[in-house]
Amino acid sequence: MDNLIAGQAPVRSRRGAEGPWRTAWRKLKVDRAAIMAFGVLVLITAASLAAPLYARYVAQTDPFATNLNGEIVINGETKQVLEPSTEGLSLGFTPLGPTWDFGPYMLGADNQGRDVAARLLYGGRNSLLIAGAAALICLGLATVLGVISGFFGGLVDTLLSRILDVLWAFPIFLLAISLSIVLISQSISIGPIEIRSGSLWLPVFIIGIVYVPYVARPIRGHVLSLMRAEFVTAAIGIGAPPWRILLYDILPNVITRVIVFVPLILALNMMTESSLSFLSIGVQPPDASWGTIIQDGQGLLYSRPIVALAPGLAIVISVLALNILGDGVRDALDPKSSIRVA
Amino acid sequence: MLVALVSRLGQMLLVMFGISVVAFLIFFATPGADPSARIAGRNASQETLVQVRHDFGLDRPLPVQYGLMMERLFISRDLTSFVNRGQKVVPTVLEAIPVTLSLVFGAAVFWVLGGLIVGVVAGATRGSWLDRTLMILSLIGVSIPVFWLGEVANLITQSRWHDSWLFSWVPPLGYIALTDSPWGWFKALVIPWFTLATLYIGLYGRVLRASIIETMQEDFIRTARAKGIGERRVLINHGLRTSLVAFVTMFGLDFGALVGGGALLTEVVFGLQGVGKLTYGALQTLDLPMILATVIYASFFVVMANFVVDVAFVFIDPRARDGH
Amino acid sequence: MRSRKVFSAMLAGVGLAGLMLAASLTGAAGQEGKPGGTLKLLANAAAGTIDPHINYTLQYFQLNYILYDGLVTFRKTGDKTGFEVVADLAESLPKPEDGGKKYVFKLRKGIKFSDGSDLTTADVVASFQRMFKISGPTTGTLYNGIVGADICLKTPASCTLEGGVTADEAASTVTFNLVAPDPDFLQKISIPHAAILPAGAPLKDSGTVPIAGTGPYMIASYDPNSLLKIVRNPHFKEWSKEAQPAGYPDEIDYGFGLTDEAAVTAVENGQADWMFDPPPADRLAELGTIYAKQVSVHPLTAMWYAPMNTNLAPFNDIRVRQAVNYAIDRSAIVKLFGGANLAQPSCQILPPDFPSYAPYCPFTANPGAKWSAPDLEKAKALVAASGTAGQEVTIITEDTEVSKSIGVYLQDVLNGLGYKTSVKPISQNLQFTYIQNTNNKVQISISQWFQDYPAPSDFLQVLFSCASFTPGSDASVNISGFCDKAIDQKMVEAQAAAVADPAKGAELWTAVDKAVTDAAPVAVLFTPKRIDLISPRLKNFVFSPQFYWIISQSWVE
Amino acid sequence: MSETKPPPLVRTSELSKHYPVGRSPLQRRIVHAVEQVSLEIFPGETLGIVGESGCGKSTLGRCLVRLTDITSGTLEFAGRDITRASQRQLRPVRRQMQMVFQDPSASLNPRRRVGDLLADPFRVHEKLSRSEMADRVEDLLVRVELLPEHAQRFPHEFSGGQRQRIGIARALALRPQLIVADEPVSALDVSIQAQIINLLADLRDALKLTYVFIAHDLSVVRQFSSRVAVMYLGSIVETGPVDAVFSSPRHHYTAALRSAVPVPDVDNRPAQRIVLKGDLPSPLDPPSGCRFHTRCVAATSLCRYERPVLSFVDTNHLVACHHPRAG
Repeated sequence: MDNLIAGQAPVRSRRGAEGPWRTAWRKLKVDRAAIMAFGVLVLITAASLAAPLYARYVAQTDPFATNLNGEIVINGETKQVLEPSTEGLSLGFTPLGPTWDFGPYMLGADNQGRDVAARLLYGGRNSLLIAGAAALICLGLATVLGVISGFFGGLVDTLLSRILDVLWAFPIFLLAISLSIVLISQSISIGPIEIRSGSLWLPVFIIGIVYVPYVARPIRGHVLSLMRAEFVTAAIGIGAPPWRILLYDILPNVITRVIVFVPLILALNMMTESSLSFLSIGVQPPDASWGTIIQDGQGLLYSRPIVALAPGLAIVISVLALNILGDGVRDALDPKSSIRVA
Repeated sequence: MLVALVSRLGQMLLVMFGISVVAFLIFFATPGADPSARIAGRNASQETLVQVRHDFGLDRPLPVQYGLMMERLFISRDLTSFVNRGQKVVPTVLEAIPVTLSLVFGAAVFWVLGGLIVGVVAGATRGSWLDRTLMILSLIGVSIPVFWLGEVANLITQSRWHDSWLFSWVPPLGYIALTDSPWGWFKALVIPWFTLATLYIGLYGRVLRASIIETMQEDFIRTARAKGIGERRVLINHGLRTSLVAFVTMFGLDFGALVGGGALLTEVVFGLQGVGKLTYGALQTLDLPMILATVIYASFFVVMANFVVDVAFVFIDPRARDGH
Repeated sequence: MRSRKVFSAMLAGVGLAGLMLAASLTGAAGQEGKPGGTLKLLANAAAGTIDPHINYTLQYFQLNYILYDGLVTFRKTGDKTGFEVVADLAESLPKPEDGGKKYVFKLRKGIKFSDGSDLTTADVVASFQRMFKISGPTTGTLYNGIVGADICLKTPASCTLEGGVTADEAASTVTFNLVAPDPDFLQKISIPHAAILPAGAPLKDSGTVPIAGTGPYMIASYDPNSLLKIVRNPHFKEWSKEAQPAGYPDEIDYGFGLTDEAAVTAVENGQADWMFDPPPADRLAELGTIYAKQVSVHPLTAMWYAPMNTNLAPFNDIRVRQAVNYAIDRSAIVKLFGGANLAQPSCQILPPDFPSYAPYCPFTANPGAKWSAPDLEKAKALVAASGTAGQEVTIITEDTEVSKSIGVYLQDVLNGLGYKTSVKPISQNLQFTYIQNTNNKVQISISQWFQDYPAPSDFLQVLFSCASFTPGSDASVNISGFCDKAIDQKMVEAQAAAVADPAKGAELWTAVDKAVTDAAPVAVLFTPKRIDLISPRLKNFVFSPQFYWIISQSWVE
Repeated sequence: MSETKPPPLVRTSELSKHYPVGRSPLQRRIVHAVEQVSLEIFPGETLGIVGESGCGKSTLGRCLVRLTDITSGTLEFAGRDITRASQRQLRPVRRQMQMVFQDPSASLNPRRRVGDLLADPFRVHEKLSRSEMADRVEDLLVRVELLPEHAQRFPHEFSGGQRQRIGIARALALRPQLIVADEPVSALDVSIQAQIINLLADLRDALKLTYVFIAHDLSVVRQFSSRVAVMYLGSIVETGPVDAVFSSPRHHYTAALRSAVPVPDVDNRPAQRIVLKGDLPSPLDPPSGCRFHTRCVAATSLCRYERPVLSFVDTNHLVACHHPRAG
């Protein structure tokens, strides 16, 4: 009798049967587009991490030091990194153009005579770091707020929801610009964490905050629906205290949705980082991120467009890969979440 | 119903109040934001500085300043800029609205048409190479930073190939009023339209495709098919119509946000004197009255769009109407 | 003054060897233009109020000179005589009386404001009262020498300037009494802040509402968000060609909102005639070659410099400040500004060809008259002696291309000297007031100073006297907080001497220039030049050292 | 008879449950899910609750174990008033009353292993060592005829019937006195239903359980319950011993309900099927007077204005009707 009933389920009898996580991973593994996108991201990350090696052995320059009087030998010809205009009124300097050879100044120089290719790699580090750290802050805050709001409901929910409304309706760039003006000239301390003005944490903090409502709202909705789920009622039924329900019934189910958000928020963060840099808020010089290199390149758009085009393309490729990966993760983990990409 | 409506409106006002207070406080928390010295002029004497500060009411307590500013913004409507002294912010914002509306309306036409075509074609040919190509293109569209796209468009059409036959028609950057020259208006805006729409074509195409595919698997579609209705008519009459709910909701929110100044980057890149550009300029100069006006204006549209979508939802979505 | 938005006029005639690089754009001599047409000007942004008594920007000073007149003005010519003061609304230049404390102006007859009313002596008195009543920006610094000005500054609303400015309507004269002799008085009342407006002009900042003037043009409409439209003044009749000549264009449209890049493109493509803002660096090469015929370059009496806070470590040690001066490669910085043809390295306070200017450069490889190369060894030795290496330094720059890149370069220099340096760009609209306020604890920054009036005191006394340092105030133009009692005393002596014996005064000022330069409260970087890009159809581009381009004297074909 | 009865385990009096529905405040309305229900449930008995779907029987079930807040009226469990008790105060009571849910796939957290799900009651209520806990879980699995190694699996790896066994095991874990089973078999295949019913019956006998058995399937109720309550639009219209109610229904609704049951019946029952007119009215806007008057064959104007109260028509048999059917 026992076996008869048990036999109805075609299950391997090994211990530690396949959990939902592993199922999702199995689904993701066969999604070729997602795996390719993941590969691209790994490559980009690896290349960015290798930036010091590149700067040292290939570019052979310090990508953070100005090199206004530098010279370089290309095809036996000595050239100035900043080429003075000698014709006509001889106004202005044009940075060295791309050589397209694997070596120093592969992508040319910027207006300070620095190696664009090396800066691009270093910039990737910061862009990825900012996007990643901001995603952590954003998802962490959003999860906490969304879960608290949905779980406790009532006055707490109303209050938090209104705060999120304000944050949401507050124009994102205004929010970013306002915060950065405050933060750029003053350091700010939140508990034990002190964000020094001009630090990398500034853009992280700003970008981390602006998308909180974007994530917190669906999470809150999800928690609300979970709170009505029968397994939560069942947990209340056995007398489980709220913290247990939160920890074992709500959070594990919210986490999948949070994870679905990860690539999307990363993509969004990268775009936002570049937009903020376009508005001169972001990594402070001489440090670089893709956004700030675009901004530097903007001043060279007409003479050396590569300086702005290259980091722009890097952003497009990374964000594209993240979005494809995001699709894959969503399909594998939470197909019903119907989260809007980007 | 009426009570709910009123309470909803009250919440909207509350949110807008919150936003204006936050903007106001941020301004005063910003070191160097005190406009007195900038208003007084370089190398002004300390007496002049004090006088100017007094004239602008900057020496009064913050709540009083806030109250006065709101009073001048909404009741007497004569609030003037800190930077361009004498420039009344309310008419300035009102004058910028047609520019933003022109930009957003045109882009919306592009993106609704584009989104519909991409979504329907991809949804109908699910799994084919056409579907896959369209989805990759959409994702690329979604992945391009709008300001960068605008810069590249400018580089190509204003500089590199401006003299070629392809782009010689492109007018200088800036806005040309529809009333001045409809053709000039179109020429000045067509590139910004396309730039702004790129992201949304990708976005809407993808959402629509997913929604169509989901709807096409539902029972009533199967019933319609069983009745022998042609696949194309099933798609258009049933699949698309149901999917449009999500589409319309998204459209309302995006449109509201963009009209509220969300197209800031596009306006800046293309030199269009819309609300976004106004906001941008005000932020660059820390022009508090203008910041407050644009922020409240923007939040109004965002909150309003939310509200309209909620109400519209009741009418569009049959499920919501039944109130189960 | 700073270049961008705020600048004030260059008041005096100094022999400026106009380094005209461009083919002479000043129009073939003798060729007469035809009146008519519309000039299209472009600027990034509007420059604020159009009240001539309040606006303090180069952008609108340039316009106000053709919209309004003072009792006297600068000659409107394109050569160095453009620095000379000539009679404008007054019949002639008055002779100073009472040892330089009294001036009597006789008003010309038959001049009308653009609103049709006649100019009277009452308008003159009212105009001077008005600038105090509306707290004009320079009332406390340029016009505080008029008798009664002190009371007016304290209680502006009831300002009468009693005993200071008095009219005799029958004789059509206005008499000015000064507290003390002021050799620069005529120049000071030549700028638009002393423009004569109708007595009925509103006693508040008129903002965007035009006030009637006496010049050949008047403002038809003003929307700071898009357009400033200027048309002919129907009541204008030329009374003095050198003071206020009639203009050529029928209309001047000043458009706002395009970025620098877009503006350059628009002028290149002939879609606009001129842009106010300096063209961005990456367009200079193309301007200097393809569009060379549309470009003119003129030296300015100005400086780019790096103020160092003499009250904060490490720059409270003179050796550190000198070390920075020694270490800076000024030719490298000149590259960032557009090259040797757009800027000239400098290490002293006074700009070349300025009164009292004597070439002097102690901070170079071979100290002498000219800067040649940085002296890094000396710089490092000085830092070592000060024992400050390893300290943290923050450079505050504007968020503009040039300022930011100079900041980054300076960061490298300071790092090379052993400091831990960071750069912080701040919105250009805030940076100038931000770096002035001691509360913000700014150690070193990048700034610019354009001459206000053509006397050495405008650089030396304004920027480095104890009086112009006010701790905790946004208006404390002595950014370095430099206060040396001995040098202060020398400045007072020089100013006093100038009244009686200009040559003696000039000599004393030269000594002050050297003394301040040696004390190194700032690192002077270079003397900039102005670059103007105009459309091919614009003719007769007259560049006055005082007004820059005299807009009314150009015509379009 | 009645004076020798033990005190009731559960007693409700005028218990009502109303809740708002609607996704936005613009369309919010009140549902009258349970309306003034007075009940007594005695130890050892199995009370079946029947009614059409949407009649409020599930809500009533949840009210009985306080899984939802009660709008008005009172609820006593084992003599203790728990109408307004907080979840914290309820925790000791929860040991005594448990619920088995309708949809086992919804009531088992998909992210947790079965062993954890079954250990939860012990973790909450008892301090046990790991091995003790494992033993208890194993006991439970065996008791519901599953295998001990199933503890390592996730709910989605089981069939519907197995999942419901897990649900039952969880309900049994703390050895409760009362189990409210909310349509425990309606989500299952017919072939499995019998197995689960049998399991529940076996457990009742072995553990001396008191059941509240909610179902819309009369035959199951009849087979399993000792007493039955019939609900219509949130109210109990008839209650009494199973045989009495089903063989001679006094309420017109019960009669209609019974006549619709397609299962063969050994008892004598009317040959013709009673077809109710109209649809079930919305609980958002229940009819006045007797809730059933809009569909009742015997309705008079009295029914429209005055609400009938439950009153005895026989020993232990109560009916709420102005014009009860003949017994």
